[in-house]
Amino acid sequence: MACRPESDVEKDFPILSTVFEDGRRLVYLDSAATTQKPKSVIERITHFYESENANVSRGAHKLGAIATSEYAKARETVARFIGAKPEELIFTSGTTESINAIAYGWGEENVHPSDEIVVLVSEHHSNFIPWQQLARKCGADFKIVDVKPDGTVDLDVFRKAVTSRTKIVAFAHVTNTFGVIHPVREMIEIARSKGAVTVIDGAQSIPHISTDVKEIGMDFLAFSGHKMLGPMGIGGLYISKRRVNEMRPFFTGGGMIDNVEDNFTVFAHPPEEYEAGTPNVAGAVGLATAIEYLEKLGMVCILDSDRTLLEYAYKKLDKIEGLTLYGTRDFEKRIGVLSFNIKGVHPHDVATILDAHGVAIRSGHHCAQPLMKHLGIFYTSRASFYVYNKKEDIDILVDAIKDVKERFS
Amino acid sequence: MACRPESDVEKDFPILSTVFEDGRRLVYLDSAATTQKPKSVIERITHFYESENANVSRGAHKLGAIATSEYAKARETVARFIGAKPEELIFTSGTTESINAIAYGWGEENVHPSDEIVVLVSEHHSNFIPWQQLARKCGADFKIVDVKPDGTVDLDVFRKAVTSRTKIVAFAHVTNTFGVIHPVREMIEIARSKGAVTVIDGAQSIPHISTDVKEIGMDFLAFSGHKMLGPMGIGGLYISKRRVNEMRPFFTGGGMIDNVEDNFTVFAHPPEEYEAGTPNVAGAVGLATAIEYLEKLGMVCILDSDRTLLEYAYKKLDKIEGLTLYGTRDFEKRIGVLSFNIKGVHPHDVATILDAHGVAIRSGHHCAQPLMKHLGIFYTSRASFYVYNKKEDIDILVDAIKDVKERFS
Amino acid sequence: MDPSELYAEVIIDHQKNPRNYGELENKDKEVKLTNSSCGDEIFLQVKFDGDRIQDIAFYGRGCAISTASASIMTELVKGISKEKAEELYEKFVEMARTGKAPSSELKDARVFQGVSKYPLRVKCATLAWHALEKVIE
Amino acid sequence: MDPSELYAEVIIDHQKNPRNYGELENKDKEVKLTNSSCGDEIFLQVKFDGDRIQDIAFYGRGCAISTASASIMTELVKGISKEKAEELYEKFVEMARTGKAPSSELKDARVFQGVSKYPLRVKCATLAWHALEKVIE
Ligand SMILES: Cc1ncc(COP(=O)(O)O)c(C=O)c1O
Ligand SMILES: Cc1ncc(COP(=O)(O)O)c(C=O)c1O
Repeated sequence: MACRPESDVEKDFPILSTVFEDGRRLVYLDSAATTQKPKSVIERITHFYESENANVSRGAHKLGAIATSEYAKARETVARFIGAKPEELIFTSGTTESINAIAYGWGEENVHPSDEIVVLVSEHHSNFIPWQQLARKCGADFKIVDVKPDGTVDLDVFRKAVTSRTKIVAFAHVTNTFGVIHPVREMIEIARSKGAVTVIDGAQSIPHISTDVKEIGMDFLAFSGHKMLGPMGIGGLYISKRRVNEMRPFFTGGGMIDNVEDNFTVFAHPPEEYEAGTPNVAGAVGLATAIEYLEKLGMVCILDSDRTLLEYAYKKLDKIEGLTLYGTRDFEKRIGVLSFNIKGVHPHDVATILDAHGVAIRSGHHCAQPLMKHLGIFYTSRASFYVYNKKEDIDILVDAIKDVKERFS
Repeated sequence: MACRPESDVEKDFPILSTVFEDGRRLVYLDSAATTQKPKSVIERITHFYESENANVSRGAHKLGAIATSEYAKARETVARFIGAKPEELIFTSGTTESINAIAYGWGEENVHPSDEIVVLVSEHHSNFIPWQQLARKCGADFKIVDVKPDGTVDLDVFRKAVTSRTKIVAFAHVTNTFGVIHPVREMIEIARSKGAVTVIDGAQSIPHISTDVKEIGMDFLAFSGHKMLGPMGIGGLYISKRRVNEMRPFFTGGGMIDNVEDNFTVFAHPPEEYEAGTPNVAGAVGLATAIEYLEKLGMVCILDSDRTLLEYAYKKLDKIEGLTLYGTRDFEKRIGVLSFNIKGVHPHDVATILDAHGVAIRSGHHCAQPLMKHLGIFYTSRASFYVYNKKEDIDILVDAIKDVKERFS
Repeated sequence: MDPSELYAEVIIDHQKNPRNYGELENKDKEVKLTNSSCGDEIFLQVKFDGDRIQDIAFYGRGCAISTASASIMTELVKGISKEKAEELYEKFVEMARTGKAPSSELKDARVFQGVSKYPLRVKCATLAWHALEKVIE
Repeated sequence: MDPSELYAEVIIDHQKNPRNYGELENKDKEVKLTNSSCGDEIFLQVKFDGDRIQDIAFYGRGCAISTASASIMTELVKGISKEKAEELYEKFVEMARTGKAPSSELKDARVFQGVSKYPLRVKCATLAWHALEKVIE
């Protein structure tokens, strides 16, 4: 399949035509935090509110029927995108809620004192704190597996960490700090061989890497719509069939019951069982539209573009002295995330000066304090790429980095 | 203040110009389920995604600064609307999440065996099941207070039900089934006199009744954006200052920490402490825009219009034989919700035939099975009004109801 | 949409005077099905004569659509073989879901062809048929 | 926006050679403040002579903005009365938040007038001043 030229993709994103007061254009390199939205997604939301808006199910009117069927179609689209069945896909507000839902809904039911919960030191706080807190509450051991200085996992170290006492292994398929792709298949194989349940944080992987949950064999997968061109306030949680009976609904309320008696409630079947309250229908249909857009671009093209830009950036940045680039140099194990530090310059100053150049990056601990502490750094600056970025963006980034160096030299 | 003529308001809502294939126009009478959105709200969301979209806080770039400040402004608007301080207002995905957050975050920390949790039998499942489940988990008593056949509470019965063992009293300010307004001040006074914490389900009250949390004196208040002209996937949770220190964060993850160590986490201060993960910024600014729209209409005008339509409907419907109208006839204690049954006709048939007339109503148990069972009915049909409805809508509703009767006579 | 399309006279008639309503004196089997979207329920009882449905009856709580559909269904399948009933079941469900022109074998049950336009009511029309499928399986 | 507006030479200079950096030999009081949005911290030590700030020093971890601001602040308030320092504190915070033309009393600290255009960096510029307010209160 031929990939679309990068300059062509950019045009689909209204915000990317932003020009600031000083005449500089916006160079958006903060997609690992949140992505911009194509026209089609924005218009889909507008269309929903202008022509289809209603609460789902149980309503016997036409708008209700439309909203219900659009919501069902959205679930099919999102489920298909990750290789799941529709009833295995729960809509949540995002990765953080998805992971908490597993920690409460599966974790509290199944984790006992002296069990172990294993995470990587490189996890995002959203895939770290919920497990840390669950372990404390259940009296389980919370085991943090180190990663190598280049951000990759040492499979031998990981293998030793997972034991027959391990109940849950939770890790990100792709890290948000350095964009490192972990060997998810091998790691899940190791976890499963010890009987542990696997929770995959897909916040950074689902937007960039074609994923088939059945083939990979995970038990749970969490992801966010806003990191894959979709709206804010919507996300997904895949619960494999083999785990769904070991859970209890985490949120209770309207829309998830069969029958409510005074002292007990009979819950409905999944997915409804795990979606209490009025769902975010506009969010779900917006996310489905985002997925259709991604599929049209082609997930292979997206990862290709990531790597082309990353290699291009490395080539240019390698020539600049005093720059530390984080993460493995095996670009096959990377998505389009570039983490760096400039000697003697605080990352917050880097970000501010880049911003003055129109370049939007992020600096800080990236919600990954354990990794930062492990590596003995406090922060990094992070530029992250997505479908709408092009080589010219990298050129502007590199020039801006040079400007930072000059100012502080 | 002069109220805007009803026909004028309708024009602000694009979906209300819907005309079906058969030439009938949409008569939307299902606002208690979810409300339609004015142009200004839809446009605000579009504007956010086209010009302001970024993740909040920590970002040092211009878009991040805009998104952060718009999010903060939205919090101020929503907080002001209910008389709270910004730091007392947590954004959630809606009423259901808000109530669950209290049940887990406050309830699990403070409810002990032999404590009591008191609710009304008329509660929506979202304000019933979470307490039922909490009581089971904590070994507390779950006490359900009956209401009168007209849906109102008997204060003497309520007073007797609340004892010194009562830890939590949870009830809706306004019921979604019959639109009955409970005497919230008196009930809170009774609960507080026994030392109980009060949780108010404001899903139906906040959209219709000007509310000041300080004046009313509740501890917690939950509400949904989508029921007050705002987007789906956003809602509010008011946590009074005096309770915030008795809670622990319910969701953990990014954005709500001060410091993460291997085995413990120091959480940030409210409101951030209770908002883990990327917030729904587009939802929050959309909700703030909805509130600005409501304030321009005037909350007094909204409740006035509710009652005008309700009285008008009652006058017409009272003349039709075989109709049961639910709820007190003291219209001062009602919002624009009309629940009814037609003798010998199943409510689902009523809704379908009304739908064929273009009239969107809801029928079923309205997520209030305990009330339905208590009253010995299975379902009702429910027409619910909001700012965009007019007398002509009631005329069409009444004609459609007459048609139902004829068909089944 | 004209409500008369769905609420045809024959439906109103069956709703008011449901055929085969009540309990059998000596049933071989009974199933209960609930319509999860509204909580309505149907109890279906049959008496077999070898492979043939000798007698059939239903009772329960339901709307006009589900009551009339149950009534018409029992008329259709009383006296026929399980195999034939299974065939009708498949034809009915297909028609109710898609709105496609039904086989003439469905007789009066063809009145539900229009229900496909009311997606949330399809379950009402098919509930009794699903119960039938369960009771003969 | 021209980065030179915020990263003026005087700021870069103070960042590279912060004045009054380190610890006092005999401090009367020390406060530590953390910038919650990034985790950076400042330790501020003072030695009083009655109502006067006789000596002052700081150390910690921070960006150019916060380091330079701390450095300039210590130069400004060393030797003046608590009351006067409090006054400067209020003027500085007002200027940093609003971007309004500052009192000439702020001297070199006026270089932070432009920080109001970078709302997320205002905290960096004011951190040392907040520490000052705390240490003299
Ligand atoms: C009284 C009441 N409480 C709670 C809810 C639940 O609100 P949501 O579905 O927006 O979470 C509703 C609406 O369905 C309601 O009417
Ligand atoms: C790896 C990873 N996990 C989890 C999250 C949390 O996602 P969200 O904030 O959308 O809940 C993020 C993004 O911030 C992330 O990058």
